[in-house]
Amino acid sequence: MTFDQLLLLGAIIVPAALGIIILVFFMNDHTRAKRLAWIAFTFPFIAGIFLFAGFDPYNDGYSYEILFDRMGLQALGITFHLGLNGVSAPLFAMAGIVGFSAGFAAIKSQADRISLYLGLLAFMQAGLMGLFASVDIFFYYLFHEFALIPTFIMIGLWGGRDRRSVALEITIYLTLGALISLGGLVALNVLVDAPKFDFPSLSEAILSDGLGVGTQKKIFALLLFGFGILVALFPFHTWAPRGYEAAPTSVSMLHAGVLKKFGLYGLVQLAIPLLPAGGISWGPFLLWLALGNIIIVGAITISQSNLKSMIGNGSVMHMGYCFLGLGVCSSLGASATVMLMCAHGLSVSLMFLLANFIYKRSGSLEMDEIGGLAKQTPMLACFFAASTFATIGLPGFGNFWGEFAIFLSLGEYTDNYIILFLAALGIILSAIFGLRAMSRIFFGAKTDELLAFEKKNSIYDLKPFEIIPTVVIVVPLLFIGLWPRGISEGIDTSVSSRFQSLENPKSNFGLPDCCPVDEVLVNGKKGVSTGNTSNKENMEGGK
Amino acid sequence: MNTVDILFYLFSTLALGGGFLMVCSKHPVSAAMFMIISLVGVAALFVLLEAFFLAVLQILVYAGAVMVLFLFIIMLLDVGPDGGKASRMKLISGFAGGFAVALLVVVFLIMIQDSGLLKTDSQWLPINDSAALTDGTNLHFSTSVKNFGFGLMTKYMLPLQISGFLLLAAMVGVIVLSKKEQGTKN
Amino acid sequence: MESVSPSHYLFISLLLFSIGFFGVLLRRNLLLILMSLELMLNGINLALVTFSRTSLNLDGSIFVFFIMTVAAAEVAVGLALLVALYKKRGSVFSEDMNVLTN
Amino acid sequence: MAELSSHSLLLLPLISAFITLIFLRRKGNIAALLSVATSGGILVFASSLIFGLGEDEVFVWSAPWFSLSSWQLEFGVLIDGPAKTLLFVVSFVGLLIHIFSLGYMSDDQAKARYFGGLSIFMFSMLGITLSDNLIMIFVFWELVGFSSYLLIAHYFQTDEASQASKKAFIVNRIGDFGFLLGIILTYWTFGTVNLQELSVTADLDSGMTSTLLCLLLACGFIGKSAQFPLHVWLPDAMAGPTPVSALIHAATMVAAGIFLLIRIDFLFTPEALQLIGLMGSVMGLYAGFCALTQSDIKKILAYSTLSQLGYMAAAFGLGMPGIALFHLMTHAFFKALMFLGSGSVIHACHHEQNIFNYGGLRQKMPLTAYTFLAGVLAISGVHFFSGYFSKDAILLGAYNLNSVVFIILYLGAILTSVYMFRLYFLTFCGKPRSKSSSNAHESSVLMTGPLIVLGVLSVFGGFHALYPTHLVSFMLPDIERVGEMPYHLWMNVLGAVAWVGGLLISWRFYGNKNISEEPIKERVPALFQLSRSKLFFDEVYEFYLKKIQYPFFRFIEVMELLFISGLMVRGAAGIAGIFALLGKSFYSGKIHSYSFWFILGTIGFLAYAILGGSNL
Amino acid sequence: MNSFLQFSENNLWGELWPEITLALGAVFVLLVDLFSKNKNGSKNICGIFAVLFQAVLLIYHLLDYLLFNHTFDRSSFSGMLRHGFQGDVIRTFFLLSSLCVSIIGNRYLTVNKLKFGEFHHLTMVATAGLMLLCQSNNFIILFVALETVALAFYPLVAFNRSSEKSLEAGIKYLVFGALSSALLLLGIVFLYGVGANPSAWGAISPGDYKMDFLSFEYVGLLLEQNPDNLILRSGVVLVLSGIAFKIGAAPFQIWVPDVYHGSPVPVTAFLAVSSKAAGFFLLLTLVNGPLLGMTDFLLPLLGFVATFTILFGNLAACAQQKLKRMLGLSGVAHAGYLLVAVMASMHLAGDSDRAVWAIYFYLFMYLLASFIIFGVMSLITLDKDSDYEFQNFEGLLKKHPWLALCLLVGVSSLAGIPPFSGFIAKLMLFNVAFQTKLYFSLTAMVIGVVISIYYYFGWIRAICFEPRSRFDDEEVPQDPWIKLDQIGLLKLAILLLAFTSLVFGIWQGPFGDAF
Repeated sequence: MTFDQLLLLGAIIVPAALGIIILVFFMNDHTRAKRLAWIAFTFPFIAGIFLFAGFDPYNDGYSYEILFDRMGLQALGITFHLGLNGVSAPLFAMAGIVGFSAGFAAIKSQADRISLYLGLLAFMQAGLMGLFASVDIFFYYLFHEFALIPTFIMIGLWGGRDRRSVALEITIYLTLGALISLGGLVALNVLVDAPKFDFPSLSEAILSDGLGVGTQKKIFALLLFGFGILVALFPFHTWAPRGYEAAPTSVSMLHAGVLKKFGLYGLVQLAIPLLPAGGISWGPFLLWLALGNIIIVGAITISQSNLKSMIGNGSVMHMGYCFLGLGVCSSLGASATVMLMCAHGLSVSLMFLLANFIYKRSGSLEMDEIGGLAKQTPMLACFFAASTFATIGLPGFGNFWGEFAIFLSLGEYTDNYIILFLAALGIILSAIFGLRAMSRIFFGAKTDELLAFEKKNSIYDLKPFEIIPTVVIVVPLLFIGLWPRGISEGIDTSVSSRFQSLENPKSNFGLPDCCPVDEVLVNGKKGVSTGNTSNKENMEGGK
Repeated sequence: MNTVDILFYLFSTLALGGGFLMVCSKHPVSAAMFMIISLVGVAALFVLLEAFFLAVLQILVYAGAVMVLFLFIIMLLDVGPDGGKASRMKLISGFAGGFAVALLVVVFLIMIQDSGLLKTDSQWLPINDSAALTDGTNLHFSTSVKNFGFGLMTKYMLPLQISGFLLLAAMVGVIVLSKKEQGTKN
Repeated sequence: MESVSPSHYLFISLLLFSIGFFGVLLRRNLLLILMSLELMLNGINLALVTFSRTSLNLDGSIFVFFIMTVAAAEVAVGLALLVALYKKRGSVFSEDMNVLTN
Repeated sequence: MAELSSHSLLLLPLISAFITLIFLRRKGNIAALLSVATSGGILVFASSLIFGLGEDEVFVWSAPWFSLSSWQLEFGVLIDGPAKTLLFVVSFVGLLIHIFSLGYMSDDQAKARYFGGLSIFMFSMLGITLSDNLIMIFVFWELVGFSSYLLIAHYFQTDEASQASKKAFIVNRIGDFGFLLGIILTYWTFGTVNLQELSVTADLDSGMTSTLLCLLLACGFIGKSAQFPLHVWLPDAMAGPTPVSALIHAATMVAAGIFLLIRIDFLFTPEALQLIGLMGSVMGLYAGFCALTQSDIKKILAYSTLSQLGYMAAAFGLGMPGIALFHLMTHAFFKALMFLGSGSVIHACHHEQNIFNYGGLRQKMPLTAYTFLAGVLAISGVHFFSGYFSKDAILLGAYNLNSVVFIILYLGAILTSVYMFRLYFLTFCGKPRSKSSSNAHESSVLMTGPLIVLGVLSVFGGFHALYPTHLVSFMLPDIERVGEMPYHLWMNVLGAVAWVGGLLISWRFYGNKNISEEPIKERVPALFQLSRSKLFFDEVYEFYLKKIQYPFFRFIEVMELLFISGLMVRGAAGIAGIFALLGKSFYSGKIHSYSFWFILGTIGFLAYAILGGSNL
Repeated sequence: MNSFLQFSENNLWGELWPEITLALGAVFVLLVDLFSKNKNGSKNICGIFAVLFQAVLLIYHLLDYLLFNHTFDRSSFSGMLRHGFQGDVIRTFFLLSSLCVSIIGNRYLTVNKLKFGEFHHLTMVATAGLMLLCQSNNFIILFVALETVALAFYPLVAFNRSSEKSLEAGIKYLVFGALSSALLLLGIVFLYGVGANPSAWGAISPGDYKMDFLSFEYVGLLLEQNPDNLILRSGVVLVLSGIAFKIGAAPFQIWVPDVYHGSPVPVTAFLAVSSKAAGFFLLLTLVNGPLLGMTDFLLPLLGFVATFTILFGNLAACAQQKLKRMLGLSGVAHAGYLLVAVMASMHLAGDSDRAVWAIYFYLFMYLLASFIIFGVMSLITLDKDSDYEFQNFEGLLKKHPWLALCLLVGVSSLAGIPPFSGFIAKLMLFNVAFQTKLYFSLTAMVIGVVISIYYYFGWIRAICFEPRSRFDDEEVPQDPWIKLDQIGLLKLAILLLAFTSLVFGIWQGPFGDAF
């Protein structure tokens, strides 16, 4: 095992093991727990950066592969297979970065029973790293759940308003989504005769055997809606803002920033390239749902008065862009989505982090009760401005390239112009809510509430231990914005090789010869209707 | 209509009637009595079927032991008749139960009907008591107790042993449930 | 009227079974419910003997032997339970068995 | 050499901004000096770039920035005629304003932030100038908007600045929305966004472009140059420091809209051109009308900027991009001059901005007054001042090409002269009308120096022959074209009538009298109201925001709560809950009801045995 | 006398050594109980003996079949029993379960001052019966073993005779147990009646094999020949209804909450794990053996039953406040999931291993999770005869983090939350169900699992989160987590189980090759 492979494995194992150690041995010894937590969050961070830096962007396969093929479920083709490709490497690094920042914030937070908190968070971090490092689809799912479960407990224990009911609601909602997507994955496992249940083997098997159009559509629907719920696709999004509003900062950061990318990652790596016919036929439908995210949730975001719920809604809104990129089912859209995923993960977690800092300084998250903070906290204001402008897609920050390229991919088909038009309205909506928050919180005169708070507490600018987690996120955000090539090459290589079947006009979408491609395409354009009528088709058409 | 047939109808009337009256009688003691009649009727039917050993067992075990136990407990607990208040719920549940059971009977009837044997006359095969005890796998029917003994001691040795443990368990169970508690006060 | 066939015996036995079931449904006295259960077993025994006799196969009859054993043991345990319960509750009526509920 | 210069041009301000942001946050003076030095460096590099190339030489350089799938984005530099002009204007005016800022902002608390913002602005503005493709222009376009936001919000403690900055960015975003769509449409129509490739393709097949595409791209111009209907942000943007207003909201950034149009001139269809011309001319008139009654010195200048931008748009619409660029250049000089002049006045009067509280400042600060007068004369189109050449060229062109546009523009010209002289009279003539103006004194040399330089340029900047050909190469053909047009003399007379008329009118109302409030208010109250309220645009937008958009968004939120959170999510949970209670109620603990389950189960099973399976 | 010898030679008692040892051990426990001198001080001497005895037996059995004796597919007792690899796995399962019951039982008995000897005796007899039951290949053995188990269970359920609830549960279990065994018996009788004389009952004889009429092989042949015979069909469904009672499948699941509610904690666990598992092992043997010929007939029935069971169990469990009732109903739901897998194994006839192993794995995971849960529950000190409720667990994480974590592992595993072993088990079920295209049942399963999250999460919430705020006049319950001393073995067992459960969630090595 080379050093790189050890790093990759360590990025998962170290936080998990330290999480266990903290939970088991240092439940009451907060000082040592914190010390261990430092390692637990720093190691993946360094590993992520290091592996990303050393990653060869022109390798369309996986780098740093690790394979244990006797984990128990080998009969189902399930192996413990780790590796990074162009899509997962930046996300892996992003997970490390956000995790470090969130962990930093958590260690410095004054949470009650902090050892438990840190232990659970370390678990979550392990799951997040594993999620993107998994080549095997089963472990990809497993790691997601591994990260998801502590979320519920942490929301319930350290959450804000309504935490009990929120924790319950999002648990049930997300379990539903996870199960539906699991159904799709199981379907793939059963129906595709691949030697191994991982991304490359499945693609190979599907390319050689093919799945029937009807089957593809059905499995895609399962994956789409399962993942859709997990990513807060309209109209399954209501859990997200409520959850993020209630969750403690680090959890919001990790969940909204990283964990939620699970579904999108699955769609990019798995659903669309493996089930092209499904993707094409559901694509238009997906586009309209994504518009729901952008326009409707965007409108809702504007009418929020609570900062965290605004950020939560905003992140749901921006998920709409990601879905748009996927809905067009082109490699441009998909790569753009991956770029946006990386950037959005950073920017939204930055937002949550800063929201916490604001809360510490104003005692409130209601934007009407804060005002004129910038005078005493210029640094905070500066960073908040950075995160706001990143969120609303200002060039120079990574989000811009993602959003722009997604719009560009929408223009690929003339049919999509109306969608393009509506989607682009989103840039206005996000500017409205972002700047409103900025000006309400930091500009203008101080509110009475803030003055009252100021009497009891001193308002101070960011301390070094607050600056570090912030800068850790801002720097990569700027890096992506200024040097998009840094991540785009790898993404492009991977996505292009995966989307070959979609891009190649002569490809038959992995279908048996009996099914004419034109029909799929024609049906695909009609979108909604085909999704429903496809039930009549035989499920096992391709098998 | 020969004698056996008449006896069959007589005994089956006894068994069914006893059973029905047992179910319907108000007082538990009379119910137990009807039950005994029913059991005797069944025993008689066993006799008609030439299962003499089982008939004897039926009388001994059921009428002799089980029903006595029942009567004993009835007396012990001094249980009176079901509460006199014939509430509507009782009536309704009675009707519902009757209806359900009637449905069950209909189902059984259809079942027997389908096998086509209620109409046709089927053969009662003669019993050959002198035949071998077994054909190697199955035991031959016989009126003698010897065959029973053979079967229980050879082929059904294991179930017999298990029933021994079954009885032991039942015994221990009864002890658990009825032994006077010594350690606990009050 | 044709002569008695195995079906007749079968029918009688099933009727006994049904009457027993009816008893379980109808009676509220647990003693009588136990008795009804015995009646059901009796019906089954009758059917078993009938089948055993028709096919000239003794295994069925031996089965009856085991069933009787079980029935007796069941009654013994059941009655012991009833007595214990009666000591606690002062009743053997099923409607009084109402501690275990939602 | 050119490559190095072009890179340095971009890197210099960027580095300066970063250094300021990271190291010099508390050291305002160093930051200021760094910024000024940077700006000087920019001018040096810009000059070396402009003059290092041949007169008509076009410099092209590009490197791949990044690529996704089929889409390749290049980081490219294209320096052609208009770019050279704008580069000169930006770097030159920029330097002057930087110097001016040194004086103006000398006692500001957040100098570092201010000069950092200026550096970012210079970076973005130069980016727009140099970009060789639409996407890069868009990138810098947004960055310019961002720096403008940053600088408008300089006095963020005031609600005014806070609101204005927000408004500016959002309104610009609306324009960018169209611009973005236009770029995407362009990309998918032409397969490229590179300006040179586009021009080649568009020349080859003029049928590829469409009016829709042009108008979408022009949305960017409308937003950035604050044209109708997105003009509302510019007057509010005057909440920022005055040098910022001069640099961004008068001389350079808003002019970038025109520059954009000039760069993509080849895409435009005649219909689109006509529309833009008409819109521009209407804007020229409308803004002039609004400026008539404003009392804030900077707002008057802002409206005059709008009006002049309208002139440029009109020139462009008439098919004379060279003239538009010409006017851009001269306007940059005299408008920057006037803004800086007003800044000097404001600085002297302790941030008093109401012109009715000024008066008689000519005696207190003669340098400012005379340079300002030069600006006023230039903008009013007084003969042989710089504005005269560019503006009369537009008017002449309009006269010959489109009489409707001409009439509107001409009326606008009269109004320009009226409100500019009104401003001059009220500010500098008469007697001081407030304490702050009576205590005013001439500003320092840091501030007057730039004024003088700009004043000279305002006076002589109209003679295109004075400039090196490098700078004006793009304008020359159009200037010659106008020069060959008929009715020169007639136009001169009309021009004179316009400015003299304006002068007389404003003398009649404002000249030499001790007025403390608007005389028109009493005489023609309706007109005053109309002008003062800018034809109620703000009110309409306000109404839209408060009464339509906000309730509508609330409505959507309520609908979401009702249907998605309520009906879909809670509803499903509720139904499950009802079933749960129902299911629970079966487990009543009653032996009897349980035995019914058993008999029902038995009957059901048996019934299935009889009826089910293959029998069915 | 040849035949006598022939039968006797077939009676290979040696094959039954674990059962026999266990039964003898049961008797020995009674003896120990009888002769232990110091009745007050060292009351649990026979408890310790029982635990040790079973532990040794378990280990020895494991070693035996892993190392020495893993021959496959033997039959003994004239084909009445069938032993094999699966039989050994089943034995292990029951021994493990019985051991856990004894360990939990010791705690329960001590707390409630009940008799040790009888309890362990009954447990061990029941376990021996269960082991035989699942290896039976003949309906008589099946019945007798089943009744042995049942008769051992009736007193166990009512074991705490000072508790009205326990007694009531006992009588309910007895009445419905007897009823269901009557139904089962009637079914067997039908099968026997037709089988012994097929021509007389309108059936086709399966040929002149010399076979025991009550053996599974013969019934299998018979059913294959006569899938449309009504008496046979009725027999089959009646047998199934008897098994449905055992596993708690709708509509014979109705007794479950009451009996679970009333029984002593260890017995509840025993019922939930062993009794239910036995039902499934039996069902698997039947549907893949004698009932194979009826597969097409049975599938829709089972599908309906499974769906109904899943929904009924889960929905009713949602509204439950009392933990044991909730666990009972959730057990019903689990039975529903397993039924789906049984259906799958019927589809996979011939190559049934996958589904069968999925069920085995599921049951093992269910065992681990259940005993963790019941083990922790048995540590509560409650007021006499009061119910276990969610609020008893409030703040457990704060008070006893280790226990709480173990309990969390158990509950999450039951809920099927990854990465706990319950998830892998459910995944296997999903997989086989999908493989056999049981989409409808699969949908029901998914819905069921989602609903189940509600109540499992309710419990997790109680464990982890701080107590909900109470009204002023609301009585704050006494802390039930006192008297936790002297339970080292139980704690250790719980920890071990939790650890095993966790490990199996990620690494299923031993099962890997079987899947």
